[in-house]
Amino acid sequence: MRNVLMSIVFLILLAFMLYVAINPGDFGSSTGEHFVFGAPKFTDMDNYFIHNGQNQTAANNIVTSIVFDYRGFDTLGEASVLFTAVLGVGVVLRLLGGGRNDE
Amino acid sequence: MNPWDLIMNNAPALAIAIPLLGAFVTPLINRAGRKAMLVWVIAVLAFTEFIALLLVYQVNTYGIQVYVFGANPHTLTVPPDSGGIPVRIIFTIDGMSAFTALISATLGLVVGIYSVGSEKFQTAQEKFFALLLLLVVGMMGMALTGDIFNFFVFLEINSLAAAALVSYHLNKGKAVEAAFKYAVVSSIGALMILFAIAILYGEYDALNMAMIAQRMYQTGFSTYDMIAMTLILVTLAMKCGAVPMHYWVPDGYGEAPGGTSAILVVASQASLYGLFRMSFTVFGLSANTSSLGWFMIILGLLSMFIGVTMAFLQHDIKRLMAYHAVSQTGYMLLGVGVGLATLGTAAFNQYGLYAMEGGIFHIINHALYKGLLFLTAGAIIYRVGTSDLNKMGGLAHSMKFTAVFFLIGAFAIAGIPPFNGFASKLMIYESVYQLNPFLAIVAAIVSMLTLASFLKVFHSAFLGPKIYDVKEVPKSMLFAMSILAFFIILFGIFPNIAIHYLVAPAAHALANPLGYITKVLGGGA
Amino acid sequence: MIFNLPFITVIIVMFFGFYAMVFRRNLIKVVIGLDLVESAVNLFLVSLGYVKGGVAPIYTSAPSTHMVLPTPQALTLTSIVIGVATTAMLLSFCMVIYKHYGTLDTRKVRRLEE
Amino acid sequence: MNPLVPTITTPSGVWNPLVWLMVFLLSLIIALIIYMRGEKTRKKGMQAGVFFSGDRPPEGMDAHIAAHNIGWGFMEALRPYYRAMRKMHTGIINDYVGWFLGILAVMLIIFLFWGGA
Repeated sequence: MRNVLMSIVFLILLAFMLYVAINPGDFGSSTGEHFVFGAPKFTDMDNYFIHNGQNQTAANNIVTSIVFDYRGFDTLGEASVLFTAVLGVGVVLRLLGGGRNDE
Repeated sequence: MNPWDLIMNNAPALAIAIPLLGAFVTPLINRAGRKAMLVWVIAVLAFTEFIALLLVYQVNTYGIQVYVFGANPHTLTVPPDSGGIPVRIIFTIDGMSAFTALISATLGLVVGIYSVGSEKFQTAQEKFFALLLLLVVGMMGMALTGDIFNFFVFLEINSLAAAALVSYHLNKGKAVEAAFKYAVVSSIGALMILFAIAILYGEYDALNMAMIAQRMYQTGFSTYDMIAMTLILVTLAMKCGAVPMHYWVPDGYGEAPGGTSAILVVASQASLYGLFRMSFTVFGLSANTSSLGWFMIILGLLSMFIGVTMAFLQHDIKRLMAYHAVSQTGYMLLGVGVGLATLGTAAFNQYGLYAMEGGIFHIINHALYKGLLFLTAGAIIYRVGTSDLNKMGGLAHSMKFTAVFFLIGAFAIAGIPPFNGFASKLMIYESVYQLNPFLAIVAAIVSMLTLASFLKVFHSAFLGPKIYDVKEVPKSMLFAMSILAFFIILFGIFPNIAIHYLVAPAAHALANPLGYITKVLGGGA
Repeated sequence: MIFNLPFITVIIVMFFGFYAMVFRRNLIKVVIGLDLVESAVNLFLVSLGYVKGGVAPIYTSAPSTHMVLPTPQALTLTSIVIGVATTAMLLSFCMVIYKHYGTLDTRKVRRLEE
Repeated sequence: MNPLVPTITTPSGVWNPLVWLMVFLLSLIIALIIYMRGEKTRKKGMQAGVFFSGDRPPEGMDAHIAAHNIGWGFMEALRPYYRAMRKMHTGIINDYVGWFLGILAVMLIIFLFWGGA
């Protein structure tokens, strides 16, 4: 029972995801093709980075200029996630003292 | 520039920076002793609360605030040479963001004060408090950010910190099991959100919520948008604990240490904020808001009913309250769902906006009274040492203050006037029945069942003969509970204080996605 | 259609991950499934930025042709680190669960039901 | 709107907690008056054994109705519902993920037909 239901769920999801991947053209709207590998439709934000990244951040590698400048705040968040995970591992693997809720 | 201007101008960044810095430094300060660490943590949480209040003040006075990281000046959302695209990470604070940030900071402060007493005998307390601060960072970040990838990053901070907090009392492995389940479920959800972000990025080459909403509005709602929308909305519905994806809620809340369940409630409400933000601001202009609204309403009805009936079955006090948290989340989904279902029609001004105000008011009320209830449950477990209701009894003989606080919380959650739960439930009942009377009937029945279930808890834990010879809990825990009890009574007797300063700006901000987009993109929409 | 082969690979890897998470009865394998899904999402993200004939977005002394989009690469970097953090935490949870329960079977790691 | 005025006006009604509080206090005072008019010479502790036909009353946990006995009738009446619910809440992590993916699939189909504007 469970396996049958989950198989149906998997088939539905697979159909939708393959739709994203294969992209037989969009029905119901005039937007045309978005997901052709190697030909993104809009590129203006990235073009801004490519054209101004070297001037504004003095980095030859544009990815560096994004990671550490334009989207540097994400990198701070990423460091926080790492710190959180370290604390989490430290919490579960710690030595327990004479607390009353643990043995 | 004097310090006051510096704080005023950089309040959105400080709301993240203060608790984050506090979290990083907490293990270091612990070297100077436990007392110094506790003072530091409480000071950091209090300052965060101050910043959150400042944000509410700024939003109420000056309208929507934007803060661009790394730009000069910090309100320059769109660089003049970029052709109208925001390139940096933007914090956008409107009424709803400030509202959620204020709740997060408040509950963070209260739980911090409470945990001073309740975690006194544990080891690795500096890790506990650092995780608490990181959880506050995650919630604040989710509430304030206007960038969709940044939202994902803070969602991950939120889920990882919450999972680590759940595992803090290992409890013979049971707490770790709960934390594992919570972490797996929220990680797969976060990955689905990342997948949706990738789809939206591939389609529009933008990561700013306002920019995505604008381009989606201009190019029309495609099937890819539909898939991304479903991934995001279902995941956030799961993260806020809607039935039938609520299974992690009783595990996580039930096993979390002491009062930490109270802040996990707010962590779920940050996801609820995300759900509202995405459905109103990002997809609200292009998608069919009526069907999105009914999606929320049906999830809300299911959550309300299944949550409250499953709570009847429980004999663990915190699991019981966790199921009630699921059930109360249903009210918020119902209220805001009715608002979303009627958005853009004449009915919206007639009753939809009131339903939204009721749902949003219920968020802060739920945070207050469910926070108080979880704190009293933590107090009982702290003294009695078991969370099994079958083994409790007669605690009102010795823990009088806890009993009174529990009663206040129980009356508030059951919607007994004049406590705050009644005010928001009234607003929900009186507006949703105009859409469909059935909704109000279910909501009222669930409210009665809630009262019955909390009478059961009150009877079995506090009434009866004196079985345990225990003392009242430490003063810091009582103080934390009394803060929440004070606000419950205040918002019950003067509901307009909350409605006027917090709820109505939040509801109006959600209902006006064009204002949000215009503020970020400078009149481009 | 055949040009979308990277996207199809993404979907296949993702469904291997889903399969492991839903049908495998071992906690470690559930974590492996999660990592597969994550790799799939990262692959999807990084393949979105490809522009036909583009080079890596680094300015060198070589004559610069047009570049692939740099943002997805930056996002993927962030996402990979987050994934590592999540996996580390989940695996340490598995360790503690094994220590206390003596099993990693998901059907037995269910002291919290109802 | 003055935030210190406690009246909420909803689309179909008005609610003022202060009026409610006053009515509540008034009824409390009336009840207190009736209570004060009662017999003052009664002694405490004399009536205890009546319910137990002279037996020694139970003590401690035996005198207390434990949690799982409360609401028994409600759960008994809804037994088929609760059986289904217990079956649903398995506590297995695979099922948690499975439910999530299931709802995702259902919502994808629903939003495919009714999601667009």
